[in-house]
Amino acid sequence: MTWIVRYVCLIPALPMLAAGISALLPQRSRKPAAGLAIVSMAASFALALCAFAAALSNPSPQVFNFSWLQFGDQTLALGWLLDPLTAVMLVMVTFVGLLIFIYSTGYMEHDENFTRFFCFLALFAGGMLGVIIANSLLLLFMCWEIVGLTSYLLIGFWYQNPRAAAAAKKAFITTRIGDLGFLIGMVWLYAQAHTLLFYDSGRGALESGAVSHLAVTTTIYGLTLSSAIGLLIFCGAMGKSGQVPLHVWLPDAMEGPTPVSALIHAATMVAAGVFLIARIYPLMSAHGVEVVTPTIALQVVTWVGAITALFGATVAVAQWDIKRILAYSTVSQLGYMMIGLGVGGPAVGMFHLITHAFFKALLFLGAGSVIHGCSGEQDIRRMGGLRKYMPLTFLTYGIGMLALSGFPLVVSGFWSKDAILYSAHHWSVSQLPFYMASLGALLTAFYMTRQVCYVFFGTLRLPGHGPVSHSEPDSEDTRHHGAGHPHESPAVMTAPLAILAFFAFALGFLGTPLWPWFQSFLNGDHSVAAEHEPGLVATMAASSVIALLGIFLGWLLYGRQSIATCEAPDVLERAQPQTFRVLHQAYFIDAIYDATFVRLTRWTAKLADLLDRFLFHGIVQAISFGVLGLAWVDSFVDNYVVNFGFDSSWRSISMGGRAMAALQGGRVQAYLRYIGLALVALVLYLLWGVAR
Amino acid sequence: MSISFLIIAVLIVGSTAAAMGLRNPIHCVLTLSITFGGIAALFLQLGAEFVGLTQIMVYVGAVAILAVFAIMMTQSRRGLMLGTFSRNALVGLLTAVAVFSVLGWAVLSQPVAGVTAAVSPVSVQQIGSSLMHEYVLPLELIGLLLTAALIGAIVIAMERKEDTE
Amino acid sequence: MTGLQAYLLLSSLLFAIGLAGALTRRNAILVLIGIELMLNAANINFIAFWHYGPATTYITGVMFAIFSISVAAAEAAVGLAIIVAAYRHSHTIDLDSMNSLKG
Amino acid sequence: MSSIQPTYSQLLSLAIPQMILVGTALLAMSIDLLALRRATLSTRSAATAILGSLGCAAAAAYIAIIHPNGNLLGGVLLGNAFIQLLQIAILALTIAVLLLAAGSTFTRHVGEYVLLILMATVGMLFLVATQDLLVIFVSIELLSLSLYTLAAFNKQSRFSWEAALKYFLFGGMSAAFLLFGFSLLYGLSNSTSLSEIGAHIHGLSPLLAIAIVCVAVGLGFKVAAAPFHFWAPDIYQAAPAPSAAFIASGSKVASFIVFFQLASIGFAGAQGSATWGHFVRGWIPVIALVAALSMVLGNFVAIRQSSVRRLLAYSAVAHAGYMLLALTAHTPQSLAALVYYVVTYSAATIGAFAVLSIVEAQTGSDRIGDLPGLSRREPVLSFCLAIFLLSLAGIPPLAGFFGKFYLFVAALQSSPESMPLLWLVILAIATSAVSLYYYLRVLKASYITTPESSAALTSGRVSGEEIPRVLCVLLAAAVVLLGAWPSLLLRPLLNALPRVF
Repeated sequence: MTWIVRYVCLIPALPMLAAGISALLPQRSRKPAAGLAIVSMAASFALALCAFAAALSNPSPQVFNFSWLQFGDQTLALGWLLDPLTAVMLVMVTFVGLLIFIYSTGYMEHDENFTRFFCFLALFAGGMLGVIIANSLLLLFMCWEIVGLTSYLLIGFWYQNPRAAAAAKKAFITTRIGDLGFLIGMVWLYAQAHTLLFYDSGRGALESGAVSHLAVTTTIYGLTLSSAIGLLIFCGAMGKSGQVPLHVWLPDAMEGPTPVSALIHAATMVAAGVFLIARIYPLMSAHGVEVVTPTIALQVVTWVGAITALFGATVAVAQWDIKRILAYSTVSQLGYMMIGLGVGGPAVGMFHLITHAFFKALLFLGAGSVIHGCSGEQDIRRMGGLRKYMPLTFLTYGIGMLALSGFPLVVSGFWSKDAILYSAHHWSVSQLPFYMASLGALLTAFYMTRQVCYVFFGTLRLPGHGPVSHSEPDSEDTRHHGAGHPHESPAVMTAPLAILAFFAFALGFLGTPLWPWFQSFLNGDHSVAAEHEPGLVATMAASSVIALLGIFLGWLLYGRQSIATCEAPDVLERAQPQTFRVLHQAYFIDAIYDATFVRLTRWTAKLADLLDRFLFHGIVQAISFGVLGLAWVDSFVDNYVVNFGFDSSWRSISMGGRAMAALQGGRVQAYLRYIGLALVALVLYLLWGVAR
Repeated sequence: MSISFLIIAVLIVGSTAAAMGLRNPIHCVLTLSITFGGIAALFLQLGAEFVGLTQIMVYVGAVAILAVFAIMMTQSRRGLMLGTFSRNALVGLLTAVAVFSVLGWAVLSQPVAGVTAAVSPVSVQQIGSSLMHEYVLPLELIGLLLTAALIGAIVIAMERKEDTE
Repeated sequence: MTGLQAYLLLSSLLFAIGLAGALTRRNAILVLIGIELMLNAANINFIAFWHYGPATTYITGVMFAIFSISVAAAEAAVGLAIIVAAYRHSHTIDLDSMNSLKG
Repeated sequence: MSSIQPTYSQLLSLAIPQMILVGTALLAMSIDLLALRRATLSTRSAATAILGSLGCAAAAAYIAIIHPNGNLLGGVLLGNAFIQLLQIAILALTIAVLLLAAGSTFTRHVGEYVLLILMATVGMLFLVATQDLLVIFVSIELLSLSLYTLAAFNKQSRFSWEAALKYFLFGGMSAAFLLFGFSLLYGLSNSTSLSEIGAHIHGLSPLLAIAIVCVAVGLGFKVAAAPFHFWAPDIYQAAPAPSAAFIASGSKVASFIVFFQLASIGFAGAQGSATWGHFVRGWIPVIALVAALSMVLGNFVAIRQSSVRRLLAYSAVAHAGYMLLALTAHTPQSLAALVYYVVTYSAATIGAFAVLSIVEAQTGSDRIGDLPGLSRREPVLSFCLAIFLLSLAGIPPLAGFFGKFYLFVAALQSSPESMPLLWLVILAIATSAVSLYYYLRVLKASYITTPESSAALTSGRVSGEEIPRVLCVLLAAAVVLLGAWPSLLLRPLLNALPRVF
């Protein structure tokens, strides 16, 4: 199966080819464009499966390098590689991508720029796959830029919406800030290691020779060279993966079409940063002369990840927009992946990446289905009770929500998050990231429950003829259904949901502590053996409790608030199921017990209610105030400090541009003056101290 | 430093200042001719007779005359007399003063004595033979340059009906 | 002050006066003349350096001056042509009023 | 200049390409004046431009086949593999400009127009082949005077005049500074040969400082580096498209090469250093400061432009800053990187101007706000424009990216231990990150935004634009090809280099 290594390059090439062809197609040829993109993606998926099989049989990195050009006395080589990391990512991206492509044919059905959309989407997929197979930091960077470019185009796809245009700009600029570090790190690495290949039969930048050289050389502040370069490259990863403080673009990016959010801003592109760190892990973890188990670079990764995880989770609590909740949750989950990389190595981080890709894509597509069904409504306050209208969406969304919350034992999210928490608990530097991650996990379960309660439970609060706040382009579609009830989405959209839901369940079993197949595959050893490590069960129990507690709290809080606002008959059932059930049974089953049991039950109910209202409610209220307060502060910081700082610095750049443009006032003699002044300034600079 | 140098220097500086400061452009060009003549005298004094003569022929004989023509052509139509100095002229003047201070400071602070050997005036024959030997390439280039400048100037200044509709 | 320094100082002054004229006059022709004066200042340098140089048999400085005079003449011709043609178009050679291109 | 007698045959063998060009120029003008009197304007311009490009091709073929080698009078005129390569590159760019001019109808003097372009090319060919101050000065003036005239060729446009006048005054003053600097260099070394000057300079003296700055002014003007760039936006905007493209391309190649030689050979004794925090006075920190200013100013002002041509002008200022980075490194590798960069940059710029000239012929405007609809109306053209702009922005895998990449690596490798230019490289990378934004604005306008009126969607073809169209496609192909296989240009460059240093 070694032939596949040579042809791995076809996997990104096929979607790119499809993009190229559909760029030349006229706008009206919708079916060919979509068909081309889907067929190319399916072919890539098939190839990715072959590659996966090849990686299974030979887990050591297999490379195909070729000398690309001679530069001075050095050769610059490019190439691609196949190792477990690549194989896993390839399968994930092609598979999720394929599903999202199919879903998009339904979602974008009415968009007039349908053809261009698929062109961009295919180009994006090609770039992303290129990032994955690259065996050279340079090639990776090239594809990375293509990914960034298409992301910009796709976020701003509905450019008529000024917020979308602004979001595209913001995403672009923010990620470029990160890429700046990346590029500097890359040039530095090249200047030091004289190669940008990752693996090159012993001579690559990630192999022992170069790494050990980089790890013993120290630069400023006692940082080893490998850590310094690693941290610079990590800047790029921070930008792409939305780590604090470069996360600002990610929530805004939700202005793009929902399939884009699912593909780019949930499953693949944002994961590219995590993937990059996993790829250069040998560099990040290289020991210097004195062995510090977690290197500085990995410590930074962990701390940034921990802050991001907690930050994203708290902000998500205070959001109303269904996609923004998911966006902040993505930020938070990316933080988890970084923690996983920092404390547990690539396997831990990547496992969460893979499981997250599936269930977050599921959630986004589910949200897209909801938005589609509600004619473009995105505010969860104006939804409610949708589970009746959209049962399939509800079911799959619920699975996604459980996976994200880390519902114990059955869903994939539990296992991957558990692995991170376990590793964090045993981190030798500090316990704090563990506690931050735990608190984040609690909040994750909490806000997801809240969201589901709002969207799917209760009564329909969708205003019948209310203004459509979001400028979905399918306005004709809106007019068709706007006045009526929400409707279930077509099969072309729900089928991908079901498939993703299946994987949101099933994937977890690839990486349980009892059978850590995924971890051993990624680490390259085939000893599929259960590891019985100390404290494993305790951590599992703790994370179960956390998840359950979060769900419980969410239910408790948001169930109650809805009672007050809605007069629908089934409110009670939703708000207080136990009480209701007791009442219901008493009322319904037997009138004989009426005099005794009903009275008793009523008293019980009243007591429970009182307890609830004054004691329990107080506690919950306190917690909720705490959480909401924290969320508000974070949100404030995000909106007025980070975002504002970003916006105002952009504005000041623009102002600086205007000020400098004012030099060009149109009068030639003013220009001539600048020559004279420049001469004086430069000569004075040169002569200061010389002419004595 | 000889007396003759001082006289020529004062003449040059005075006439240049007048050329750059007088209101009437025609007067400016006339005083400018004095400057060019003074510079030619300086060249003669330094032993570069041919350069001095060239200077007079080219600058006084051609450039100054051209400038006078240009001034007359550009001032007749509306009888408009331009304001002499541009806005922010003071800034320009200060810039020039700053440039001069820097240049002067540099000249005075570097001891460039030079060799005061016996000056052998350069002969026209010497120049002619150099032009045909060491300087044949620049000579060709100058020829091309003058051709290009001539054709360019003619094309630009040529007045045709269809050009200025 | 040596003899050479005196010449250099004179050329610097000429250069600065030419510059001052080019920076302050509104009439484009006089700005061009200021530039010509600056070129002349450089010529004084060439001749002075040649005169005080180690061997006057090498006539590099003289030749450079001759060539630069020719170049300056060509430049004046082109410049005056541009100015005259611009005047024909916009009926002004006032540099202060030529500011439609900016930003 | 030494007193060795030149052999005319040697001069002849080295200058034959230039002679071919002069002959072609005169032939083109006389044919235009005599034979084509009754032909239509577009026929005349196509015929003369094609004749001119044939002349350039002949000259390039001569260089490629004969490989004129030699050294006349210790550096007055040189011929070696590197110079041959540069001359071929300049001739290729000139051919591109001539083909762009083939479709133009802005002037009736097409023969003279072609003649002046070829004369300027002769100046460039001499400029890259000499290491003598006198020849450098006269060649620069030949180039400049031709360019002033070329910029003023559009007699219909008032803006064209204004821009040309400003360009001329600015250029004349820069030439005065340059000549003043040259006179001081001559005085310091009593020679006009760059190597002689380099041998006479030991350390920084006040007069040398002035000479260095004057040279920086004069050549900074030619390469449009800030703060000597003020002419560029006006010329780019208002000059006829072929003139502007010519000023932005071939002229830059020649000017950068001569700048590099002057600095690295002529000022070798007063290098200084631009290490952050440890500046040592010399020419390197001067160039570094100019480079830094150019990068910042060019990129930031470009953000605010609404005219694509002005945007290109400010981005040219920024690119000049990047290229000056190669000067501060002044190693053979950085020279190779500089040549690669400036040639690919020029190709992309000519291409962008070609697209713009066709668009302007159709819509009469080059404003970003008037671009929407281009991708539907002219899919091929807008695709070419995308390639040119993305190459300028440095998006892989186009030529512009590798130009930047080599340049930065070469700058860092000039002394790998201390990396004195790291700050400048970081600044370059940071500002080029900004640059992508304004290039994308143009692309977004042409690709994504839908036009206000449907009139922008109907193709309004103008006659005489077939040749520029072909040119666009060819240049786009070249940009892609040089990006995907940089060795095409880099290998011969690097093979030629050791003979220079």
